[in-house]
Amino acid sequence: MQPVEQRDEVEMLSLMLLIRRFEERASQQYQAQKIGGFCHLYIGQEAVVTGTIAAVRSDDYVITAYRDHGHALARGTSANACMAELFGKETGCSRGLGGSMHFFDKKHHMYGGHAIVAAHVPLAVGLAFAIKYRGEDRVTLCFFGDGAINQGSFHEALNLAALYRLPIIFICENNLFAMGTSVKRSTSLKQIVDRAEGYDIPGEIVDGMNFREVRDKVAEVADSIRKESHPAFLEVRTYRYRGHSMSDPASYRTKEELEKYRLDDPIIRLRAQLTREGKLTNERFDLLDKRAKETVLAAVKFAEESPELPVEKLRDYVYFNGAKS
Amino acid sequence: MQPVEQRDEVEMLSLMLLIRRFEERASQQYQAQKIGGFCHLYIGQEAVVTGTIAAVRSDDYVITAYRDHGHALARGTSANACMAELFGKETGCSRGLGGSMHFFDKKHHMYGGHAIVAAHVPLAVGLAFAIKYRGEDRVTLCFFGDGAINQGSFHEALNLAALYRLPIIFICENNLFAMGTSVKRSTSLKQIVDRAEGYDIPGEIVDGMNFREVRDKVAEVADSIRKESHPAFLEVRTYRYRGHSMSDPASYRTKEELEKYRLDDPIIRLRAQLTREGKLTNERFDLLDKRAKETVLAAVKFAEESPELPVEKLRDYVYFNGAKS
Amino acid sequence: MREITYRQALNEALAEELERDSNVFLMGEEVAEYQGAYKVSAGLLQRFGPKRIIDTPISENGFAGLGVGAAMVGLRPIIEFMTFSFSLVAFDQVVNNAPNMFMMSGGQFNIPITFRGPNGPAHQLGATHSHATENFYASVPGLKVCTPATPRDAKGLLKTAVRDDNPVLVLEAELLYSSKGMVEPPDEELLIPLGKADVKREGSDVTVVCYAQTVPIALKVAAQLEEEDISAEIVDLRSIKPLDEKAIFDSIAKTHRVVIVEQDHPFCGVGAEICYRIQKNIFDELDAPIIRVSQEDVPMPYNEDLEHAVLPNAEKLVAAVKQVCYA
Amino acid sequence: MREITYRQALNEALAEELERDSNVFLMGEEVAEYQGAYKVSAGLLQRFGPKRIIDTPISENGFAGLGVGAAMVGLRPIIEFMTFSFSLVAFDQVVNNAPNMFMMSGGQFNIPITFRGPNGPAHQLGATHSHATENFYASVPGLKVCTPATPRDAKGLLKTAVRDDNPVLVLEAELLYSSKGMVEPPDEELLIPLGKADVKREGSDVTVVCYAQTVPIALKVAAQLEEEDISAEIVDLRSIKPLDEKAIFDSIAKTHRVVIVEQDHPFCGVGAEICYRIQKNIFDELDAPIIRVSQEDVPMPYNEDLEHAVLPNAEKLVAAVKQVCYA
Ligand SMILES: Cc1ncc(C[n+]2csc(CCOP(=O)(O)OP(=O)(O)O)c2C)c(N)n1
Ligand SMILES: Cc1ncc(C[n+]2csc(CCOP(=O)(O)OP(=O)(O)O)c2C)c(N)n1
Ligand SMILES: [Mg+2]
Ligand SMILES: [Mg+2]
Repeated sequence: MQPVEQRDEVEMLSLMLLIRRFEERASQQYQAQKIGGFCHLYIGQEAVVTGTIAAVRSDDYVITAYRDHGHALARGTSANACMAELFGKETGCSRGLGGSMHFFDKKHHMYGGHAIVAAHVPLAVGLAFAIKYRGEDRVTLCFFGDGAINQGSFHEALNLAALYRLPIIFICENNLFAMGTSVKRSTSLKQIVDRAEGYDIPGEIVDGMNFREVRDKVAEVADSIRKESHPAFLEVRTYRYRGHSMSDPASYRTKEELEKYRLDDPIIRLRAQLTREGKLTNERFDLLDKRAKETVLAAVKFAEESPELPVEKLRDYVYFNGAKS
Repeated sequence: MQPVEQRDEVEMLSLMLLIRRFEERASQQYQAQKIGGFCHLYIGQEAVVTGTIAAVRSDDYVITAYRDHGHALARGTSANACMAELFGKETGCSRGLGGSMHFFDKKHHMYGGHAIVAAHVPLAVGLAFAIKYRGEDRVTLCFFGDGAINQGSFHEALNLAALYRLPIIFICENNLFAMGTSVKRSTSLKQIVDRAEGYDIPGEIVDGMNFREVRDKVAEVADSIRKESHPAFLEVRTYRYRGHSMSDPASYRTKEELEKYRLDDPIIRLRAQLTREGKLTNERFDLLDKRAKETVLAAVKFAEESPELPVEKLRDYVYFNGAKS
Repeated sequence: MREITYRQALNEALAEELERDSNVFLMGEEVAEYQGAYKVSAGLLQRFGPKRIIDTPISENGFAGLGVGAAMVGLRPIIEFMTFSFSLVAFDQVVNNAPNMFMMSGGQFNIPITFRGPNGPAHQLGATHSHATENFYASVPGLKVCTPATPRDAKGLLKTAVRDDNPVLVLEAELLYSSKGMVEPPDEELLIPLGKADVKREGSDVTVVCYAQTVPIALKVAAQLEEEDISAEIVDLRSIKPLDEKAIFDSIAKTHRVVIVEQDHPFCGVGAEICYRIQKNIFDELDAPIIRVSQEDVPMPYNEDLEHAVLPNAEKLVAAVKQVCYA
Repeated sequence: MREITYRQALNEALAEELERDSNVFLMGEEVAEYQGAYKVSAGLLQRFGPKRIIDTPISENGFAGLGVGAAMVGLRPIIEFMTFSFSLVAFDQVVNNAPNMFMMSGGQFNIPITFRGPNGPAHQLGATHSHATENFYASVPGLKVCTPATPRDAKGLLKTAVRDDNPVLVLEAELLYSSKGMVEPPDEELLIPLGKADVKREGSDVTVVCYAQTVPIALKVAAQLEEEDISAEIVDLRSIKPLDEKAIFDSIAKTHRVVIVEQDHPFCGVGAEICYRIQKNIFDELDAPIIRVSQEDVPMPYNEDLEHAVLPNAEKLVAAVKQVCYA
């Protein structure tokens, strides 16, 4: 069984910074109308995907919904490829054909970027099915929101994963809202994790604002899955600072609530932990942040200057004819 | 709150006999090719619907899947109208347009007869929604099979019913098989009733071969719902003696298993209870059985002699133009 | 008459029907507290309360079916799909339960339900979010489908749909929500019948059949063509099913040339059906083959220029009109 | 060549592809232990084992999506729908995920999946169980759709579908499962390309375009018409998408008259698309309007006579042919 290489925490902190700064730029570029369609930002939730990635192998399968910028960046997709995708350029991670909601990166085992709520959960089960079919010891990491758990596809997928005992971690990023609908208005349960019981899938609640807790919990579960294939469910409690999408003022929640979570910011929290332990100086942090900002600025420039896919080439992306990918 | 009139047990026994004899005739007429399409018999499960009907009001809403002959008969649809429907005649409960899988009877609050597995569960929730919307104290009785609980529509419907606290009893007729698939091969749970927990819906297991247990449990639950609207779930354990449909030899189960359940036959059981208590003589039973057989034979004659809907009239059944129903 | 937006027109239609009939209720994602994802239901929760304006979880199949069940016992649900791209997860309820119930029950249960929401490509939403579903739904017996292009039609058709005793789909055009047009004052009852097309512009040289998002394109093109002395008659279908054959045939009897501009995919699209009916019924009236302008037969790309290239647009329509005129 | 049934032909195709490529697996309801609801997969569990022949719960949306996901990483799933009427609950996975993935991912993820099962009305199954889905699926960019009518075509098309690197729907005809026909011996590799029609009978007076369940009807009618000195050419499409335009045009260039007989609903049916392409491309070849014979535009009734009246049938086809011939 191939070991999970230890990821340096400072490196992971810079990854969270990169995601944060990337999203801030994306927001700004969206307002400047360089980015079209829907755009959903991950700000506030960085520790969920970063903690998960820090705990798994680079060849494990990752799949998520439409709030996917952070997942691609965490997986190793370059800021250039991500920003170029938002700009609709041929150099984008989906050649400018997918857009914000449809980030894909085969090389880094990022299987999307899916915009129909919960419709990717059966796909994730298919990825896990393939792992078991081939007798591999990979794990599939399936991210989805709290709003996804009331879709039929979620239900059918969890039952199938449990029935076939597939290697998959269902990671519910519970940020308390599905657009303007709070969990208590969407789900007939005190806590989301209880739904896993209905499929006999082990479930746990994780503090999604705490990088280390996410990492350690995912590591523990993934390890158990690699030893003997089975599904698991994690309700990861987190919060999105911004509106649902760029067009949402988020007037359904109070400033106070938002402020409460900001104090618990995952970046501030890991920074504090590392500083306290003498693993990080303020100078180093400022440098990392400066680097993140530069990387993202460079990505904007890259996206700006990148070409678009020529119209004549579009037809090559309808049916695969053996030539590509 | 309108009281539930007590239904005489001997009357209910005759109802079970009627269903049993009706299905036997239907089977025979199917082999004689008087009946087309798919035909699913209810033999062995009679106590489930009979016990339920004995516990509720005639204006409560009943809806079920395609194994629906017993439900219509129990609701009060005449054997004539049921047999005529199987024969595809205009005198049938659905004018010969629905067939075995699509029995409807508005007058008796029988809302079908639905052939897409679990697709009627959301309809049932809609019936319950209407009850609450109008402030009535009716209850919706939604029957479905063990195979239905892994469909997305089942999941979405239960969450909605729980969220809106609708007056509905989800009655899972667990006859251990969905076609050739046993429950343990379809569902990742030790017992089906546990799935209700995933929606915070109270659930119980009921012996579906015991008329009295079904009746008393449904009465208790329905009563609590009429007092204060809420959904409930009953896993009713039963068994179908015949194959899934007329074309299924049921070779996936053993003779022994079948015999085991036959010994527990719901009709024999209620008959024994009543006889022991001196409420029923053998003569009376034989008379009731004779009547049931006669009624069904008469129904066959009625169906035979009934006319079919003329082709010219078919177009009247595509769009409602205010003229009909 | 006063000028209001397509969005306001829909909002008025909803309010008036909710006011008129207590059996009418509106249900969908974010329709109540959020005031509608596209604000079509703005103010309705405040006015009619949570019993009649109902937010749902993300469970389209579930609440579409809930609506059909409620309709079986006489309620008149208005089910909003945030967009019809999401109706695909509720497809079975919409095409199997709603339209079949009346036939299957031998006429006992008609289903007075309205399914509504934005349909068709909006702007750069990508392949999963850009579905034009009119040809799917129009092909299903028992359903009715309308596709308003103006505020007036939007109000009049939606009100008619809610009063219809059968399942009706009101396919709105997101890109037109903010467009304005003249509509009768609120105190005047505005009902536009299903199955009646509307000649949005008279012309003599060529008939352009259009609907929904393609109507403004057609009108723009007609104005442009006038300068080149081509007089185009613009026939807005308004309803796809029932289809107003007569309006189409009457126009072609005048022009003898026709282009159909549709927002769906080409293969088995709405235009194909119209083409079949034209050539079958008035074959000899045609002086040139019928040409359709539709989406290209490719999944919708995100990139703006590529999306434009895939969509039906003014340039393509102009070219098509010239082709049939100079054929 | 030897004579086998359509069912055996499909079974051979499955066995051969499972044998050839270990990435191929078959999944669906009752496909394994029960040997298939219609016995198409008989013997496969015994031969290939439970790892590759997999029974599922009644969760079409779930296992259709599972197949698409498995295909993203290179497996080649064959997903059986017990009937395509049940594919409607999996509609979103089939029309949104399978065909859009390749475009949305910028060409990174093609989906080599086969969806198969009986499609179209069988016998007295009623409105919910009689769906002909070919026009739905053919209208979706990124999907391919074939509709075999003979054992030979069934085997050759299914094998080709499994080897195709894109999502392909093999719409089988339940009513033909027991029909027999000559097929190459098992040791001869039989692959029939998608998008190639087959002239099942040569003729000179009229072209009858058909597919799936309407092919035997068309052949029967052709024999009958011969006695009345009408020589009908029977063009079996075999694939709906890609569509073999050339075969259709070539035949019409000979006959100048055409009837399309299809098993789906009339509104936006397959025949409408074919009609559009004919009149657009070879308008002047037509000596009479194109006529279609399809289902009536009503939900399928259970009653046998009424069902017969709703379905396309020989009487209707004969009448249509005479109409175009004497037009
Ligand atoms: C089937 C479907 N219905 C509705 C939508 C519209 N929609 C997009 S995101 C969203 C809310 C999802 O919330 P959640 O799952 O909690 O994820 P989050 O946005 O919080 O990350 C909705 C309703 C959709 N994309 N797909
Ligand atoms: C969506 C859907 N998938 C598959 C079928 C085919 N089918 C009809 S009944 C059945 C088994 C259902 O079993 P269960 O729910 O236990 O009911 P029972 O037959 O035991 O009464 C199946 C798979 C269907 N009708 N609908
Ligand atoms: Mg959320
Ligand atoms: Mg069962």
